Amino acid sequence: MSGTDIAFFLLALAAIAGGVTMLQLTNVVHMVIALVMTFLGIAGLYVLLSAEFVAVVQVLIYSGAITIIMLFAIMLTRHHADDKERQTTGGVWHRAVAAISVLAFGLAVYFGIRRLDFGADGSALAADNAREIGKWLYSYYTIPFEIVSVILLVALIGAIVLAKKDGKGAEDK
Amino acid sequence: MSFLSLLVFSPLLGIILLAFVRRTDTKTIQWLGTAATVPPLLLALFAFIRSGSGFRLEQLDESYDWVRLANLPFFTDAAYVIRYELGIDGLSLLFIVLTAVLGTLAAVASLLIKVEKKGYFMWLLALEIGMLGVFAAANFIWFFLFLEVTLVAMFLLVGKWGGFERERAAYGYLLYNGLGSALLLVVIAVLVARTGTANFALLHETLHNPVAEGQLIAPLTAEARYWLLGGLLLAFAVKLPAVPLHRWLVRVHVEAPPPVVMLHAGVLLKIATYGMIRFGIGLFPDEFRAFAGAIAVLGVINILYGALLALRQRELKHVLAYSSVSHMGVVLVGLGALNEAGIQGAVFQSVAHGLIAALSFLLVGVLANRIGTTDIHRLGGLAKAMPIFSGYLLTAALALLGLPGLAGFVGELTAFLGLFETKPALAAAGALGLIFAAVYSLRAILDITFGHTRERYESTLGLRGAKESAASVSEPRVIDLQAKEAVPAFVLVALIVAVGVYPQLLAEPLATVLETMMNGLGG
Amino acid sequence: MMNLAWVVPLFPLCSFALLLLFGRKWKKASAYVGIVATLLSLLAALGVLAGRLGGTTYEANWTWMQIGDVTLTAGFSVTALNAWMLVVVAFVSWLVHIYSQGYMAGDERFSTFYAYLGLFTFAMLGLVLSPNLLQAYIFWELVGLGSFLLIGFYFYKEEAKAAAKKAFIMTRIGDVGFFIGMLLLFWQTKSFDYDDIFRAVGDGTLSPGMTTLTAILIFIGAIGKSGQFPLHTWLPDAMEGPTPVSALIHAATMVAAGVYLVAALFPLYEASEAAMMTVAVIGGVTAIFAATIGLVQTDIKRVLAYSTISQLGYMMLALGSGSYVAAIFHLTTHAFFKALLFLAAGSVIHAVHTQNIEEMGGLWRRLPWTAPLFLVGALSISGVPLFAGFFSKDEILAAAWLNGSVELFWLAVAAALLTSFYMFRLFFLVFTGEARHDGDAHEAPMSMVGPMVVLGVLSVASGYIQTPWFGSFLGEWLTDGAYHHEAAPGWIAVVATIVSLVGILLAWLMYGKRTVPRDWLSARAPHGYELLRRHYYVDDFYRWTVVALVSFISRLLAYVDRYLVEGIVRLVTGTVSAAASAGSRGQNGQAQTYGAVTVAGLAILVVIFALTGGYWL
Amino acid sequence: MNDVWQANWSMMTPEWIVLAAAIVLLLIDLVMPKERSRRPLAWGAAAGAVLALIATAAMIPADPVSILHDTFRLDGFAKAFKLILLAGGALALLLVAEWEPKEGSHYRGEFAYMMLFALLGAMMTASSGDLLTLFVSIELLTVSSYVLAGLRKTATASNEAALKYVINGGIATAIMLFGMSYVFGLTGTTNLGDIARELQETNEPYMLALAFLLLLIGVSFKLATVPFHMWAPDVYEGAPVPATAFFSVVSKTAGFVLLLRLFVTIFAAAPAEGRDPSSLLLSMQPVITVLAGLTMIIGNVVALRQRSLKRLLAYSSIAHAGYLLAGFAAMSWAMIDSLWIYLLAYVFMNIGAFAIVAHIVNETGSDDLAGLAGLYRHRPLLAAALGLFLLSLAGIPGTAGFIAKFYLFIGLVVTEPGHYVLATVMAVTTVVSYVYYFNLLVQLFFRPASLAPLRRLPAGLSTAVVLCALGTLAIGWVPDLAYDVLAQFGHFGDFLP
Amino acid sequence: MTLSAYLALALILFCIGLYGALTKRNTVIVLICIELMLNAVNINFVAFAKYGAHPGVHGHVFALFAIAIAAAEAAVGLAALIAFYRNRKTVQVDEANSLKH
Repeated sequence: MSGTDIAFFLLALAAIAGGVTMLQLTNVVHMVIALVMTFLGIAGLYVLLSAEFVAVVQVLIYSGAITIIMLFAIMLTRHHADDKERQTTGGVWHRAVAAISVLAFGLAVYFGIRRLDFGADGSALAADNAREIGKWLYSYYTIPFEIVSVILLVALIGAIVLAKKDGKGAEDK
Repeated sequence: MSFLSLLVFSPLLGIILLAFVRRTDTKTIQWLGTAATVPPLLLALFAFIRSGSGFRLEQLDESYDWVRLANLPFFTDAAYVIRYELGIDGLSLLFIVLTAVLGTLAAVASLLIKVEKKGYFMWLLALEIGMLGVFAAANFIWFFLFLEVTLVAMFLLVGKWGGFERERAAYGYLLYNGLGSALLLVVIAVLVARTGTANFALLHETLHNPVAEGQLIAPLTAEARYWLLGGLLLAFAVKLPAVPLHRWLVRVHVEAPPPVVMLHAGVLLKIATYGMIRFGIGLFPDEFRAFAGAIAVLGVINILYGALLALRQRELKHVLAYSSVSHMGVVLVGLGALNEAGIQGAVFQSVAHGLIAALSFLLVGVLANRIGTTDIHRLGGLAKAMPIFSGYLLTAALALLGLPGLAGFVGELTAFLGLFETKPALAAAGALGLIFAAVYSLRAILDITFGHTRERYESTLGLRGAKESAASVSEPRVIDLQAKEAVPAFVLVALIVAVGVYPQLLAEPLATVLETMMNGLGG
Repeated sequence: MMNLAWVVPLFPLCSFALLLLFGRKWKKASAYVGIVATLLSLLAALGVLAGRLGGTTYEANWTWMQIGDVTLTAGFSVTALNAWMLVVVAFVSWLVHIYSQGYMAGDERFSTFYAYLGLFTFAMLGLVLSPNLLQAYIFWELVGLGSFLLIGFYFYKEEAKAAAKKAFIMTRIGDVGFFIGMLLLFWQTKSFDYDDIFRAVGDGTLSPGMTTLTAILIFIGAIGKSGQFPLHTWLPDAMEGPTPVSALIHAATMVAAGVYLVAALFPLYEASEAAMMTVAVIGGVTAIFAATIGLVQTDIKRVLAYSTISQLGYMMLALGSGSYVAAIFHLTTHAFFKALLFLAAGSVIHAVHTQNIEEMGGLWRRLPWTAPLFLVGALSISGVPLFAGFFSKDEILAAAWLNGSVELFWLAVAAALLTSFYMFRLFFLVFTGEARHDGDAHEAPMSMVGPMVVLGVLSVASGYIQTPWFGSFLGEWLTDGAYHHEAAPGWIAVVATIVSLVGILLAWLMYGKRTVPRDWLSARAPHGYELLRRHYYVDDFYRWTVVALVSFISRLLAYVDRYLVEGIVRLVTGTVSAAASAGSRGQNGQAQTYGAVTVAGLAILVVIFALTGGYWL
Repeated sequence: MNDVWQANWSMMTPEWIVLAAAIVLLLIDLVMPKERSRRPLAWGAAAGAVLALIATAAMIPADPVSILHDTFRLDGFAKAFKLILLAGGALALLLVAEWEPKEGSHYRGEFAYMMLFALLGAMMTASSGDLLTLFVSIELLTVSSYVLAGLRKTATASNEAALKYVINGGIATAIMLFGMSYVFGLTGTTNLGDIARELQETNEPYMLALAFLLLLIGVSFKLATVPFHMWAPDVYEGAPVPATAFFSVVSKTAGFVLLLRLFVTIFAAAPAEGRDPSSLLLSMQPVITVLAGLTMIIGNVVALRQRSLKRLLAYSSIAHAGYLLAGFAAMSWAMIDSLWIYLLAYVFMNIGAFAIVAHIVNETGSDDLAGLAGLYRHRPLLAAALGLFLLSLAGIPGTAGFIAKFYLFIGLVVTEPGHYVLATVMAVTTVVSYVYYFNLLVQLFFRPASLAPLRRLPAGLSTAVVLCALGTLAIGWVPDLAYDVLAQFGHFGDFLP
Repeated sequence: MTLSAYLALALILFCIGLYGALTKRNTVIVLICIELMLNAVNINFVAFAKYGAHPGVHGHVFALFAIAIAAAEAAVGLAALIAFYRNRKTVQVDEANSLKH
């Protein structure tokens, strides 16, 4: 067992543990924090997979940005939040159906991936993959890149439109 | 515009003109609505008379490019070209004349409609366009198109201008016939998809020509043909209607306004006959043989079932509804015989029942209008107050029970003549229906017109009489059939007698069609 | 003249049409239209008869309807039989038209009555002229229509309504037999023409079984129309119609149509032993059966009606015994004397306004014309020698004897005894003794008496066209000379005479002289008496069997229709609507439920795929 | 880098127009004084869409073009479906122009350009030959749609709709992306053509099939077909009517575009373990067939119980998605043609119906179907138009709906063996749909009129109604108008890269 | 380390996210679970970029796009949630049930 393997197991364990903990916790803030562990674990895995740039982005965006805005959202909406409140929806049936379906789905997929192997070792991935990614983005994937910029614009405007409290003056009009 | 298009679409002019008439101007509406049914009548009669003097109906065929469904390189130019095609032969001509005649008479009888007359006439004319189109169409798509026009028009006519349970009846009509049409559409789609044409003649040729078989776009196996024919027959069995798919008919007969029932019982049910002959026997003669026995049995069941149920009804409209079921059974009997006599009988019976049912419902309309009820148990002795009306009613009953010399007999005779050749025992069982027909029609009509004047409605009569002259309460007076009602009734009786006395009138146009059909059946 | 035979039925048809259109305007004058039309018919019929005397036949056909290669024709033919029938029918009809002028005077639907009479006469003449079965069937039914309309003439009476309906339906039952037989015959012989059918019978195209079957089926039609057992029950009820109608239709013409039909198809029947036997047995049974019922009836017209049934049974017996001539002979004489009896009965009813013989009596003096004429009729029907009935009945008895059916012969003899008994019971109760009714009874006007006188003469004279003494004119005429009178044993005539006289004597003892108490039978055999009075419970039997069965089935089907057929429809629509509401309830507004459904769907698809290894369906 | 500059960007004119219009409108909205009405923005957006439509039409004769390794493709397919998308978008924007926000909210200029952005996403979906571009494009549409659904900010229903849309959309996106990741992993490329070629040699049919199912479920969210249909009624009901019209037409069209692009290109020639080893798509046909059948049944049956017009049309749109999916499941030569015709007809009949519903909602403040009662009395023409749309939706001949549905039927039965069961299900459920469509007709024509007559239709709605009615009638009576356009695309012979 | 290990991990995380998204009551958590699902997918992409059929950095690009879109979705989702919260004063997803049937 090599060092990478050990690292993989630790990181995977962290990621899964974060997820499972999240499912078990009752406090919303704790849940988010638990997921940060997962996100960080995933970032570590990206490093193992020679995707340093993605790992950095992962840390910045998920462990950072998204977690923060989620926490903000929780704070913003946390007027009567009560930790003792029920944290899961629906009845037993709903959860059972969800669990069984998810489990069945997972098993079936696992059956497919358990020995999936293309024999590639991925050594060809350049160490400076940020540059490589840049090249791809600005040549091959120019168009989707532009579209994503539009999406972000839309998300920006949309978030403002939806979240902004309409001023009194506007409502009077 | 060509002759047939003119014939089919001429009521459209009426619809357009009606749109500009004020809603309250009922006189103009009635006048215009009736007048709009005259052009098709004249044109149809013209064609009928011309065809009698050796005019070849094929000359009337029309065909224009309409739509090209697929333009793929691996299809021939003709494939999937759906054309606007009209064309008639003797068979369609008979039904067109029937439609045109009943259309005008129903428009005249619509005097009794009091509410929303404008919309009523617009839809009535639309219904007539649909019915004429169904018989004039020379291709499946247009046949279906016109068929659905009748579906929508009938739904609205029944649902808006019908009796107390009109909407239920309208929905019943819609669902049963919609299902029939849907099934028909699937069959049409299969035929069009696999042959690349919707034209009757081309389809006929393609389906029967072994050389063309190879040119089908996708194969039509022998088994598939049975399924297709089964689908067709089932679709038309709903429209006929065959027991046990008849419940909608009963409701429509009872709830729809009588002039609409004139057209419904008179023409719409006959689309089933037409369809079964034209498509069933016309396109799948060999396969039809396999179904013939079942059809004949179903026909006999229809006859007896309808007749036995008609025996028990206390509502005249119900009696007539079940009698329609019974009479349409004769059509099935004729088709099940699958010989010339049988097919001819099916057509005759359709025309005859069309006329008779129209007469019956014309009179039912008058009865409902005058007395306010058509409940047999509440009526009686009407012949005293309304002798002329009662005379017509009696004639209708006699026609219903198939009295020789009237149209109904000719249909029953020919149909049974056909079945006696192929399945005598079954035919004999069906002939028992003749007895029941006598029982139910006489029971219903005699209970209304003969016997004592019932107390229950005497007051109605008295009341009505009292309005006119307060002194004559003791002698109830109801207005007898008036001239504007008597004229359509008389025309119908005259036609019923004409067909009954000289059926060759109908047989002549049919002769060539039958011959072709019998060739298809292999002698 | 014979090529114009088609005009014979045309006159009454014109009368019908004219009266229907203008009758209300013409009122009284309507009678003359009818009388003139039938007179013209009669004259034309006589012309045809005269032409036929020349010995030629005539047939003409037109296309009625084409079915593929088959052409159904309509036309007329003149044979000895129908030329003779034309005259009989037209003649009786004419007399009844005249008689009705008096009888129906004052009825507000006077013209309608004449219109109906015209329709009936047209149909009857048309039936007689038909050269083929189909046309015969058409007129056969039209005759039924005429009868129906006339029975129901007093439409406001519930009894008339019921009687009319019953008459139509009972005869319809027979007609369906006719219909089936006719159509079967058509496919066997490819024709409806009598001649073609006879040819097929002759050359064996028609198998013996089919011959018997079709003959019996057609005979069912005759049973219905001629009021034979077991379809006779309508005929007594039909007496609800006006009396001239009873005379014309239910005595002289229509009811004889059954006999005529069998006679017209005689070669078909002759070819089948079984069919002949059936006809004979039905005829014989009906003769005695109806006669016994006639013994106890109290309605004057009903007695006559049962007597008609009985006499028609005689005719059938004659046909079944192979004596076609005897049947037609009896048909003719019966037409005259029974018409006479009915008209006379009508005259009595006209005078006393009741039909119950218990309320009559002592009318001999009050009705100086009617009473003797009735007596003539009664003597004739009773078979008293020298009256027409004697000869024709004798001929039938002889035929039955010669045919070897001894049982039927004695049955007929017994029926003859009963006939003379109940006829004279009637006579004595109505015309002798003290008057049991109040009010004045006046003799009828001349328009009524006149036809009765003519019929009275014929009730005697018509017997002499076929007698053992002067020669068998009728027989030779009907068979184109081939007829030869088979010598019947002389004792038959003697027995017949004795029997009829005994019957009269008994009636006199019981009702005239009253030495035998009237309740002799009812006292001694109350059950038997009741049995007869209730017409052997045939009507009740039908009510409790056939009617009940049909009613049961139709009630059953009504339930099937309402609950099973509609139930299935309801089930389907109910299922759809339940599915709709379930689906709608499943849409519970929970976003996560929607997701869960999706994931469950995904899982199902994936698992099925994983388990089946991709082999779907 | 050179590729970027040498590419034939003029082929993206319609997209540029839409994007430019959106940006310009956005800027105008920003600088416009607060008190000015934003309605003209919607007219401007509609004009932009029409302009783009004209530009697309002008490019019909052009040869197929591929920019940057198929990340943008302008083939017949793209042009054909862009026509529908733009027509639907333009018509929906006409509805936006007459939108009357209720419950104290005010008209929002964002509505117009958000819809343009969504339209842009849809158009890009039609034009992409690359997995990544497809994903990003459809996400542009989806994210914009979330915003559109929530635009009635003060209405709880609208908030709820947006929320449900986001949650279900997120799950769908994740599932689809999961599927895409396997497709990507098995092939190592995002170009659809390359993927197809790679897949022909793959020896992982099981994983491929799993990817197929994941993608199918993901896409079924956009199509609103079983099993991912349940969000649609809630979102359709809660969203503003013009947005609902947009979702039911443009989003659905985009979904089918995605379906065709992805599945036909990638899976048609991929190996499978199923009944047809040569084609995964064909061996998965039964799955699609079952889903299509279920969609038709559920959509039509549940619609029977709806009283809300928007909800009813939502279920009806599920049902129509079922019909379309059935057309796809048939996989006949008529597949793309018949879907195109159907979607075209659907644009006209559905937006027409929504335009009138929008008016009813504007006027009465409620979308209960009783609001239609007696419309015929006061506004006979409007009632007649709605009647026409409903008949067309029901597939009655003489309308576009029939022609379209008939072509679907042809597709279903022309294959060997034919999909007779599916055709029958389609026929029968169509009859079920008669009940609720005719129930609206009953309201229109039979019921007594309500007291207050509706105002006249405002300009935007009346334009939309007239155009839709014309379209519905034209395709119904002169179908060659549509078929001739279709023929221009050469039956999509250049569809596969 | 083999490909399948990464894929299995991704699958587990995807399933956890999916289960959480279907059962958690707090909308924020539901949204974050969706993020987790997308993250799991990204592991797939990155793993395939290294061990897939044609290893290459375009797998990373796909993952980056996915992250961007996930962020956009999260933003809009939270905005929608805040709008909802403003009107209903709750963030529990099962209380968003006024639209149904």
